[in-house]
Amino acid sequence: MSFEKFLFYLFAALMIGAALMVITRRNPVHSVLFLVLAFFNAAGLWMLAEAEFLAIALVLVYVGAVMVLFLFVVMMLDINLAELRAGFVRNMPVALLVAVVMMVELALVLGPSRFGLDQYAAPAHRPADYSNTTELGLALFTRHLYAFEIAAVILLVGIVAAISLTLRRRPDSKYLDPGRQVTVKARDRLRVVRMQAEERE
Amino acid sequence: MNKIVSYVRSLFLFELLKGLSLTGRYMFTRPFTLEYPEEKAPVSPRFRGLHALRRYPNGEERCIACKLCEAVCPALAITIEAEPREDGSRRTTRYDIDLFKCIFCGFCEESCPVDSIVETRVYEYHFENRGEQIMTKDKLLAIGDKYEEQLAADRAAQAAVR
Amino acid sequence: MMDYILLAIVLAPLAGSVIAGLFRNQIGRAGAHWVTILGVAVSCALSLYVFYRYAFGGAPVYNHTVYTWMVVDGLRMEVGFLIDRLTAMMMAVVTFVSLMVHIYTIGYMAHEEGYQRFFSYIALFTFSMLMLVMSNNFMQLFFGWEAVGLVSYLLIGFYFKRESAIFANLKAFLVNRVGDFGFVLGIAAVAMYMGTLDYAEAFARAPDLARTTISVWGDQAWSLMTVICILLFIGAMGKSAQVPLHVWLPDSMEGPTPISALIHAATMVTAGIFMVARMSPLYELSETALSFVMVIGATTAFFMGLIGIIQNDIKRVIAYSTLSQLGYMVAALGASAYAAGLFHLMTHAFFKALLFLGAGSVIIGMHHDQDIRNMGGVRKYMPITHWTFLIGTLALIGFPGFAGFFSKDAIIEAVHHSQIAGSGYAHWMLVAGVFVTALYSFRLYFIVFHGEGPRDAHAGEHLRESPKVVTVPLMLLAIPSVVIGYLAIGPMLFGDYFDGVISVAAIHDTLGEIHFEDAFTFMLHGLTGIPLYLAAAGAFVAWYVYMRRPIIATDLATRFDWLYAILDRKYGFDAFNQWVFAGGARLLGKVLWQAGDRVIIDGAVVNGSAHSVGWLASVMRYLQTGYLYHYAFAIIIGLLGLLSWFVIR
Amino acid sequence: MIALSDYLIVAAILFSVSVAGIFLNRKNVLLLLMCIELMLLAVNINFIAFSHFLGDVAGQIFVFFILTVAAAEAAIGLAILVVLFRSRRTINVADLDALKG
Amino acid sequence: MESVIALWNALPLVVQILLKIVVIMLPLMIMVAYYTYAERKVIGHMQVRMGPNRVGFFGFRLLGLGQPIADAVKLMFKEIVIPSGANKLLFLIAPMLSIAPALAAWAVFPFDAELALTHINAGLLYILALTSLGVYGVIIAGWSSNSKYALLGAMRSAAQIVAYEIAMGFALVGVLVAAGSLDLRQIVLAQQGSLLHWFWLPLLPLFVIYFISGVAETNRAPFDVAEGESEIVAGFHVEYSGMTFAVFFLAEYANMILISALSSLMFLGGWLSPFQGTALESWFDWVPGILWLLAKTLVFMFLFLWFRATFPRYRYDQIMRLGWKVFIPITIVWIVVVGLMKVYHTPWWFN
Repeated sequence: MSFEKFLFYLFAALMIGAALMVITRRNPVHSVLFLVLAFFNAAGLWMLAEAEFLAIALVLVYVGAVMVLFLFVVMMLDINLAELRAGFVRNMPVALLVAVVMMVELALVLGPSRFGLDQYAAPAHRPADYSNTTELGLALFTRHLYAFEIAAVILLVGIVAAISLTLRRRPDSKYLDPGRQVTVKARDRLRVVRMQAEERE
Repeated sequence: MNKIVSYVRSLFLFELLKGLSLTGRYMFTRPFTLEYPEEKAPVSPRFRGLHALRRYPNGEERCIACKLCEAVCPALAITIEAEPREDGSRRTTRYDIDLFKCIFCGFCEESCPVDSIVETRVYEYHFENRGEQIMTKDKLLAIGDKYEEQLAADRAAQAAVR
Repeated sequence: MMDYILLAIVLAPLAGSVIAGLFRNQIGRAGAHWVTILGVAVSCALSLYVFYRYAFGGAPVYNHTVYTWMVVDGLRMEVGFLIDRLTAMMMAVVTFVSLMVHIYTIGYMAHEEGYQRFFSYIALFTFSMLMLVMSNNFMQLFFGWEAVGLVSYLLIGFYFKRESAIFANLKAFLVNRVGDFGFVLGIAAVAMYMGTLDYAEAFARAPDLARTTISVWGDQAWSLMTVICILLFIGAMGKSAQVPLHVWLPDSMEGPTPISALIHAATMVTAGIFMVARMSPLYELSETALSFVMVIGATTAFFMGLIGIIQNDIKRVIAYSTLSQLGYMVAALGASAYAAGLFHLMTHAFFKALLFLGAGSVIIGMHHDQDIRNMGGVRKYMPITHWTFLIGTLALIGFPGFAGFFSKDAIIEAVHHSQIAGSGYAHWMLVAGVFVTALYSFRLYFIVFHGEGPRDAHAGEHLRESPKVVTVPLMLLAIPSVVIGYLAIGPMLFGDYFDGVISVAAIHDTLGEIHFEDAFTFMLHGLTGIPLYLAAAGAFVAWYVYMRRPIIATDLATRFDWLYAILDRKYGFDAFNQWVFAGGARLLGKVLWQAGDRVIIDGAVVNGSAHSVGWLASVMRYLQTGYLYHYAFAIIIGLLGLLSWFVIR
Repeated sequence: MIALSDYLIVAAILFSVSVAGIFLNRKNVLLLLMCIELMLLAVNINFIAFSHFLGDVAGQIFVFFILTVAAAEAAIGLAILVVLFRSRRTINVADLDALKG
Repeated sequence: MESVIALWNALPLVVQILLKIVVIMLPLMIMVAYYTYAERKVIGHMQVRMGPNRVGFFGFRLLGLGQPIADAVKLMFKEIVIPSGANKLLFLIAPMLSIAPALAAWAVFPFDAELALTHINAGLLYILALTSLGVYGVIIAGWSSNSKYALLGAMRSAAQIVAYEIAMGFALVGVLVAAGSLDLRQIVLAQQGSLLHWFWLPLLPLFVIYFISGVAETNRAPFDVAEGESEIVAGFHVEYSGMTFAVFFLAEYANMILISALSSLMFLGGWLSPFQGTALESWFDWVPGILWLLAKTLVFMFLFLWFRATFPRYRYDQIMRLGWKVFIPITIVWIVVVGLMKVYHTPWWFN
């Protein structure tokens, strides 16, 4: 077993294990953290498949941002865990059955007989000066430019949607604007009125 | 126009730079620090430090157990018990000040008709065991004896304004 | 240089219109009339300059395309200008009358709502009319044609809160649609058989097609030229209000008076005349079409004049007079005396505008009461209006020396010389029309300006001369009404003014047969003709019947009540249209509504599909639990199925 | 050497696990979202593996876009979740049956 | 010398790697320790005090240089209190999660043209990914403490870090556009020429924003609402004590050093001599590049302290406003500007 193969199995096993933990943990915070672990291992797998940029991007985007968001929401919401767990045991047999059947079928379809090494030989290792980032960038900004721009628009829409969904206007909140307080001048507020002196009665 | 100017100002962080230059300047001024155990700041004659009970020059304790200090103490730190002595004069049998309660306001000193309870200039004291913070009559008298000279001098010096 | 001048002529009114229309609240009332008048004045000045260059400077014909809108299968749709003497004359007339009307409107509309809107419309009208007369292709002609129709529609319905105005503008619109339908078909025929929309090219190809026949329906062979010309003339009938498409014009008097003057007397209605004259190379190829034109024109000229005699609305009298005069022009066209038609068009433009504006002036004085029975003796209160109106009336009836005399006499002479079918009928109709014209004109003149004071004494107190902005245009228009005929008859009718513009086949050259030395002798010759005496008789009868013995009028009306009824119902055109077309359309609509809409569309298509969807949904509803995970499970089960199929396969 | 089928089967297992997760935690929207993320991850692994073995960078491009869209999806999903929780004080899927016909 | 190299080569790989790590970590830890000391000293002087000056070595006071050592010893021997109801495992892992990225980032950091632990060609991306992980330590610490204050602090901190990470990332995008590479070494080499060739000039807004975002990322004053002593006591690490607290402390300072070092690397030419391209260049040939790097880093580190001494704390909504509405738009605009400069080969930087 080569070192590479060892790494592959290590990452794969950890990832699957983490995924199992994700779906079985009682506490959603643990689930999220295991999900993070799964993503890390997936990134490792991608490294093995020589997709360095995406591996790092996965960590950057998913672990660094999306999962933080998840964690944030999980922590913020006061969730009734017991209620959500109801039916966990009852659903177990069905879930197991479906999962196992699906796994077996997928394994049959995707197994070594169709996608083994003799069908698809492992590609040679890239030379050291090969830059995955460069190649990805070249493909992204030339052939897939429109798709790239659409993705950008989708992200923008995502931002707008997320903000508009959660934005709450609080008309009752009162606050001062120190900037305006500082810039105000006496003549803006004070008006000197010259008045005729009154006679004494 | 005013808005634009202030916007440009904020964009170039003028205010922040001003603040930075101020702290930067002060960094190179001489520190005012007194290196305390070695150097000490002068203490006012009116300083309200550790308490003491004074005696008359003939050795008789001044306190007559009038309990004015106990009454006036806002922190309820003073506890006084009194009985007539054999010679018939009223004297305290117990005079405790709980220094954890005391707020060093000086009201006791003000209220005392005989200048018995006073606050000294002493501010360096410490306790090592539970219960030590209760200044008993004996301890207070001992302190008074120890600093009587200075106490008397301070009182004399301040006599005109008291 | 010429490009810019022409563009400026067209665009200056448009700019004024746009500014006055879109920024009416910003520029205010005064701003609106200043900007539009400025636009039209620029246009008028430049038009006069162009006219000068063409009429006296002998400038060459200008025919250029300014802008190509699109090219479809070789058919070019362009915006271009064709400027020759005909166009130059039309431009001058249109812009001059328009300018007069603009100025007049300041006074007439002074206290009306929608002041800015009105100015915007009339400036837009000027633009449209200029586009129409200046075009060098059928496409642009059609644009201008429809644009003036639109403005006419808008202006007739200017008082859109008045129900009768709404009806009138709808009527005008619908009747014009009928005409325009023919017109479009004519243009389509031109495009189809000549393959071009450009005048010059079309005219050049026309002689080759003179013998071509087509079968419109059945096996009957129709001369292509006849079909095209008649179709185009149907358009002209709509726009120039010839029988039987004339019904909209009297009703169009619902619009403000300046509009009646501008559009329904002087300019727009002459579009048909102009168009036929412009198309003279085509019409000359079809004698049938010419006959048709002449008969229609002569019929209109006489019978519409008759109706004018019994009308009591001051504007309607003039409107019927307009119809009648348009009939004269059309008859002239039919007699191939295009120049005479155009000459009458020009003179008529001036004196009819004058009459309308004079009527408007009276209406202002009468506080917008238009019934002549309430008027009378206005002469004393409104001297300027009276004198100018009298000039207009004399010009209209053809008093020797006045503009109308020359043009109308020339037409009658030309028709008299014409040899084509129907010319005899036409000649008598026109001659009789002279008498009728004088009768209704002087009836109007006498009733309004002479006799007892206003029936409502109260009105008399306030009756006074109109302001300067009203009277000045009147005076300005009165001048050409007097002199233009004398000045222009020589060059226009018998000179070379229209050489190269209007083509007349030698056998049709009716004008050429008229003996003409100079205008004065022509006038002296006119003194010996029947028409003059008929006119004088008409005027006398009018004086006698309506001034001297008013009882005769009512007596005649009761004695010949059947005739009166016929005239009062305008020969039943309206009733006929109402009953046949409107009723038929309503019936058709009802049938379609009941059978097509309610049963088929509503019942079967809309409700039917809705019901079937509802039924389907009531079945499908059981699949729709609303629980997210049920859908997810469905997806997963589906995926499993798909996978199983893959595995088993 | 690692075969393509190895990657694919790992992804398949991951996918099955996430499907099981959907069944197990069908009441918890949060976990459903996480399971969807896992599914997408499995899909992405497939893409990367194919891209690697076929020597075509397009697979990675696709992963790139999936990441983008999934990030947007997660953000919007969580936003909806938060709004939901704000109004209903629960994230139980069984309570969310407004779609019911 | 040869014998040393031979000895080195004779060592097993694992030992070699460990030694390398030690060589990097040890000075770093010492720097962190003395950074805390420097902070107290500098702020003291700015407030016209003296700062720590007692603890010395062997009876000599030595300006209080022994202070950090004493602090460390004290913290090491203090009890680690685990609050009741806390999630014990996460509670203990959190500080490590916090410090690990700060240290791991140094793995790809080039100290000189050839001097780096590893050299990967997507170094910038790696560093971005690692710095984005720092938030986990904070957020898990806050949650696992089972304390309201801690949770509030963690929430604030997480939102703040995520927000500023975007601006920071955009600033770095500007850098990589300018340098045309993700490789940290290439980024420095792209700045070769002179003081004016460094990226701080063409990327001035990005430079400022990067550094300010760095300050916010590390939760330092004036962006230290996550600690917010006045409102939430000490934020996410209220419940921490002893060594666990020390690790958070270390992480914060290590992060500050990292940000400073990265700023100098990406905007001030890293190890390049400031006299490059001037007449003085040859005079300073003998100075090793790492010293220049150190000097630049120290400048930034000093700035951190200076800021803390000068600025009052931002209000939370102001922080968010600054991050989302000011920094991100400015960075986006400037990226476009940089792109244009790059496309049109603006001298002197991009020709």
